Amino acid sequence: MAVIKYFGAVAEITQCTEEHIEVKNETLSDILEHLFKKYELQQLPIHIALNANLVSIEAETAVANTDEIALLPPFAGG
Amino acid sequence: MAVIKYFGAVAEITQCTEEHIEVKNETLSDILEHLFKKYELQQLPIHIALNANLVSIEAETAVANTDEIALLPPFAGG
Amino acid sequence: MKKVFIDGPISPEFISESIRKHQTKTDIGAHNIFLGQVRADVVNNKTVAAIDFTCYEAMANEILTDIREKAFKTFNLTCMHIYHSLGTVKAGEICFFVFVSAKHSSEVYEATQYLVDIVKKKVPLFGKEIFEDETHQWKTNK
Amino acid sequence: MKKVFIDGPISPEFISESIRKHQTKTDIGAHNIFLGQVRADVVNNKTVAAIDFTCYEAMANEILTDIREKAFKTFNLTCMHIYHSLGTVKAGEICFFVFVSAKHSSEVYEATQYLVDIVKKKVPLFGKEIFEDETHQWKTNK
Repeated sequence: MAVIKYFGAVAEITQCTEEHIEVKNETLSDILEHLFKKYELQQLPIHIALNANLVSIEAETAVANTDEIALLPPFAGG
Repeated sequence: MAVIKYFGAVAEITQCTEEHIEVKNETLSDILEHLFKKYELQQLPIHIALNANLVSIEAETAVANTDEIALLPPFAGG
Repeated sequence: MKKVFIDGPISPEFISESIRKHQTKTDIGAHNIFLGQVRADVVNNKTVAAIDFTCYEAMANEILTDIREKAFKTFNLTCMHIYHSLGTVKAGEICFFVFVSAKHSSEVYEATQYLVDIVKKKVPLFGKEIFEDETHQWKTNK
Repeated sequence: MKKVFIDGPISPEFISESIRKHQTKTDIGAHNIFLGQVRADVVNNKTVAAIDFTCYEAMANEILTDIREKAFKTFNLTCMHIYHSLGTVKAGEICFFVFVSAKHSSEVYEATQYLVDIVKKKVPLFGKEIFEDETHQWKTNK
């Protein structure tokens, strides 16, 4: 199963920091579209990381069941 | 009497950190010329302070018996 | 990978201990330290009492490794340390500590500023600003 | 006039105590600290073991007052502290401590560099570099 991780303001909305989903043929965009709708995340400025690397949301990237997808709100270190 | 102060490399040559001299009509240049000759300071890069303010060695400045003249080698703080 | 994340505030003693450890390195002539301190900002009449920091550590560690490598290549440094708090840091406490050392003073300033700016921009850290009335808002770096 | 000159080395504990004192000032978001450390430089096969600092204090205090005033006018600072050792400071020990604090990180860097450079250039401090064989040379800032 692919792991979806939520941080900060995103985790506050999803009310969890992690969930696991079974991926069949969905691309990254498919999965994100589903999650954004499910949690009503459209208004938030969110960056996406695939296996700990930032990726473009538009990319038609394939997702494997070993992948980790992270939904990251704006960074606030320092 | 005017006070002459020596610091760092200068004090090492004069072998004292302070001396007092009776000033009559000598200008700052007169006094410095005398001291530079007496201690053979001509080779050293020296700044002069009159009453704790840097002054030009060339100036025909009058000196009073209440004045403090300092002979300062290159600064080395930090 | 060097340890970067610290539970809770970074204490002044931790900082002095870090300084002390560099006193055996007698080729160092200049240290530059940046400290980020949590401000009691007032937003809509509410005062920030603390920030609760969380982090995507797997990604943060990769990015911090890149940042360190790039900084050592770009600047002529002897040592470089980056520390950031996780968890709750109260107003007035320190949450971010960047420590750069070099032979000469001219080498350290730009490196410190580079590290502070790139950590703020690239490391996936999240900050929940908790007000005195226990409501909160999410901190965003401009 | 704030106290600037310290007998002997500036200890890491003195630095952490200075940091701690600023934790009640919750409008500060950023500190920048510069530390000058005595290097064990090798000159003609002889290693510097210590620097013995002396100062023309009357003049130094006037200049430091001007430097402080000018820096507060030029930069948007909350606090500014300058400390310098007098007497003997061994290689590896700290002889110079500049501590600048402001609301935002962008305000501190330039101020620190300005203060370090102007103190080196304008304050009448003299340094006798003592080698391990007890001979010496006089330090000169370039």
